[in-house]
Amino acid sequence: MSLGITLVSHVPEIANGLPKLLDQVAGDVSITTAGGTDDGRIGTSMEKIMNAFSENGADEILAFYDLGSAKMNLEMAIEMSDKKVHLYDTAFIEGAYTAASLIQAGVGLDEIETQLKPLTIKN
Amino acid sequence: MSLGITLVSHVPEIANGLPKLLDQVAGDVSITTAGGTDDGRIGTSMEKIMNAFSENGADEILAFYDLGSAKMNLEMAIEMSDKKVHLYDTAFIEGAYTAASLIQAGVGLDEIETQLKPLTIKN
Amino acid sequence: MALTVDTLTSWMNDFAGKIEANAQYLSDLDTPIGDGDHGFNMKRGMTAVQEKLQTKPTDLQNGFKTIAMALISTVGGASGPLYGTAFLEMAKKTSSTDDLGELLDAALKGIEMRGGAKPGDKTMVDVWNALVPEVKNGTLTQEKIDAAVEASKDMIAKKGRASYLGERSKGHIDPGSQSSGYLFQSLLETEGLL
Amino acid sequence: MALTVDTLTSWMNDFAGKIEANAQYLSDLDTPIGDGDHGFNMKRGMTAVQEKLQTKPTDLQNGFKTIAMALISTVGGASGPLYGTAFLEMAKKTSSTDDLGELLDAALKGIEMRGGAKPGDKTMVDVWNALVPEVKNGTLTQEKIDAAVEASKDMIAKKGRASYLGERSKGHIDPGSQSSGYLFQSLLETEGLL
Ligand SMILES: Nc1ncnc2c1ncn2[C@@H]1O[C@H](COP(=O)(O)OP(=O)(O)O)[C@@H](O)[C@H]1O
Ligand SMILES: Nc1ncnc2c1ncn2[C@@H]1O[C@H](COP(=O)(O)OP(=O)(O)O)[C@@H](O)[C@H]1O
Ligand SMILES: [Mg+2]
Ligand SMILES: [Mg+2]
Ligand SMILES: [Mg+2]
Ligand SMILES: [Mg+2]
Repeated sequence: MSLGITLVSHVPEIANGLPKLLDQVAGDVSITTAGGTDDGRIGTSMEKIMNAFSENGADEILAFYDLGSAKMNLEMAIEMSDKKVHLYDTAFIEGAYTAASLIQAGVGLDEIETQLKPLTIKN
Repeated sequence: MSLGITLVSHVPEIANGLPKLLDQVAGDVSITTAGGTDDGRIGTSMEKIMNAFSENGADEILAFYDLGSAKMNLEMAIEMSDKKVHLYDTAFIEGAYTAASLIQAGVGLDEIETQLKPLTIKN
Repeated sequence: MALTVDTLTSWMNDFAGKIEANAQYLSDLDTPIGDGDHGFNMKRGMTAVQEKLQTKPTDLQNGFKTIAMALISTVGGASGPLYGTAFLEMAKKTSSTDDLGELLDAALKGIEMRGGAKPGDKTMVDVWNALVPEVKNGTLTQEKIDAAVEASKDMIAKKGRASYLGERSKGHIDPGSQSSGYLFQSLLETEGLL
Repeated sequence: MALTVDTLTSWMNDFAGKIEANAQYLSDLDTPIGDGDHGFNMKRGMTAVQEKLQTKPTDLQNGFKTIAMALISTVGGASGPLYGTAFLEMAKKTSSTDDLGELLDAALKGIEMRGGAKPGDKTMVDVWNALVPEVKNGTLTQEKIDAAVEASKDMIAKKGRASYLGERSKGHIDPGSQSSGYLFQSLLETEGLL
């Protein structure tokens, strides 16, 4: 069973840029993104998030977000999606980088979550 | 005495995109960035960081970075710069967003640092 | 107190009018303690709702779903999933009742579930929490609405963007509380609803 | 064991040659526990160093400064500020000594200060920490260099990108330890240095 990553940011540039950092250490991990609103403003979009889930090549997804309202759209998208998605309240970039490195190294979900725990900063 | 923000990211797009998130809540705060290496690759550049310091309109700078090697270039730039720069090991985006909101609200450095403390996740 | 497709539509049109008229004010409220977009967000959302409702919904459930989807897909900010969830929960609840008070109760639970805010956290939850019981008791008045919105002013934000300001969020009306105030005001002003 | 502008230049040219020849290998070492660029980073840096050194430095301090600045401004990754600081500290130290062992001692302190890594953290610090005393004792050998580099293999990374992998960083040679190994190997191979 494969693990992938979905990144949700309020800013399209951040959503587009972060995979470049992760690809360096996790070239084989499927990483999909949802950045900005449907019309490209600062914000998030449940539809874009659902697309990011379905475009992701992995069976199970680890999802990371920047600010709180992104989390709400993420949760709605998770409720409406068939895929198994795990949502993390970690530092956005640092959590995603950690997860990407560990998935690439073949580490399992349990161990990944143990390593993500100290990066949890949102509620 | 005014406070500004400098953002250092390995990825040019992230360095360019993050100010859009911060400007929404901190339109009056001077925010300067250094993203990528001198030749636009993924990485950081001490020279770009020094430029970000000197371009910043504030007297005192709060600096945030994404990954550890950015911190080393930041510290070298700080040693070589005349400006007073405070470096934070917080979650990158979340720390910068918190600082920007508080600077805009006129909060002083001490109180800002108290609020940044729980976001510290690097060493 | 039984809602119909027609009274739901009137309610929404009235609410859309208030949002439109007060969009700048709502965004101004969002400026010192947020990102200054709440009025524009809600205006975009309610304009989409009004357009969708020009085609009469087949039933109440459909009406609520249409409203929810329009808000979810156009608002962009936190208020999108929050109001969206409120209307989605009301849609679900129409399977068992068309009583306005019970529907609003379900909406409030939805907002709390979606955002994780509790009363006192300086969010729209405070206004809903104060006013839903008044609707159920038949005691909703403009004074009570104004008081509920005003009460957000002295609170310290624990959720949403304003929470980043901590103590500094005090002294400002919460924009989402104000827009929710308009939603309840529209209930008062819409014929045959209360 | 006194360094001169000429022996420094020979040392750097020899090191640049090794980096050039092993760039792909160093990047391959960086792939399982990093971002796969260490060899390319170092090659870019040492090519810049070689170019700068084509103009003969006026004195030892200037030579070290030139090397440091070239590395700092072209490498891009963590190894840039680390090697850069090493050479910068050696530049400073030339004010009081031209003894290779003492200069290397200052370099090691600089690397530790810059990166905050301690011996055992699976970084280049381990190789410097093991080999600087050998230089000072006049006991540096290829075997000792190989052993110091190889020792990084079983360590668990506590600093740098490899530290994100925790336990999984075990079993791989640290790329920065390997490139530092080449730096010491160049000391062995450069006439008149040890
Ligand atoms: N977690 C939450 N729970 C309940 N209400 C919230 C929450 N977060 C924000 N809100 C409400 O949303 C309003 C802000 O909406 P809006 O400005 O449209 O979104 P954003 O903050 O994303 O720009 C706030 O005034 C508050 O009433
Ligand atoms: N904090 C640190 N202290 C000492 N050495 C470090 C530190 N971080 C990284 N290194 C060294 O740098 C090497 C990686 O260099 P390089 O690949 O060029 O940089 P990056 O990791 O930024 O891509 C590691 O193998 C390690 O030896
Ligand atoms: Mg807002
Ligand atoms: Mg917004
Ligand atoms: Mg590397
Ligand atoms: Mg790199």
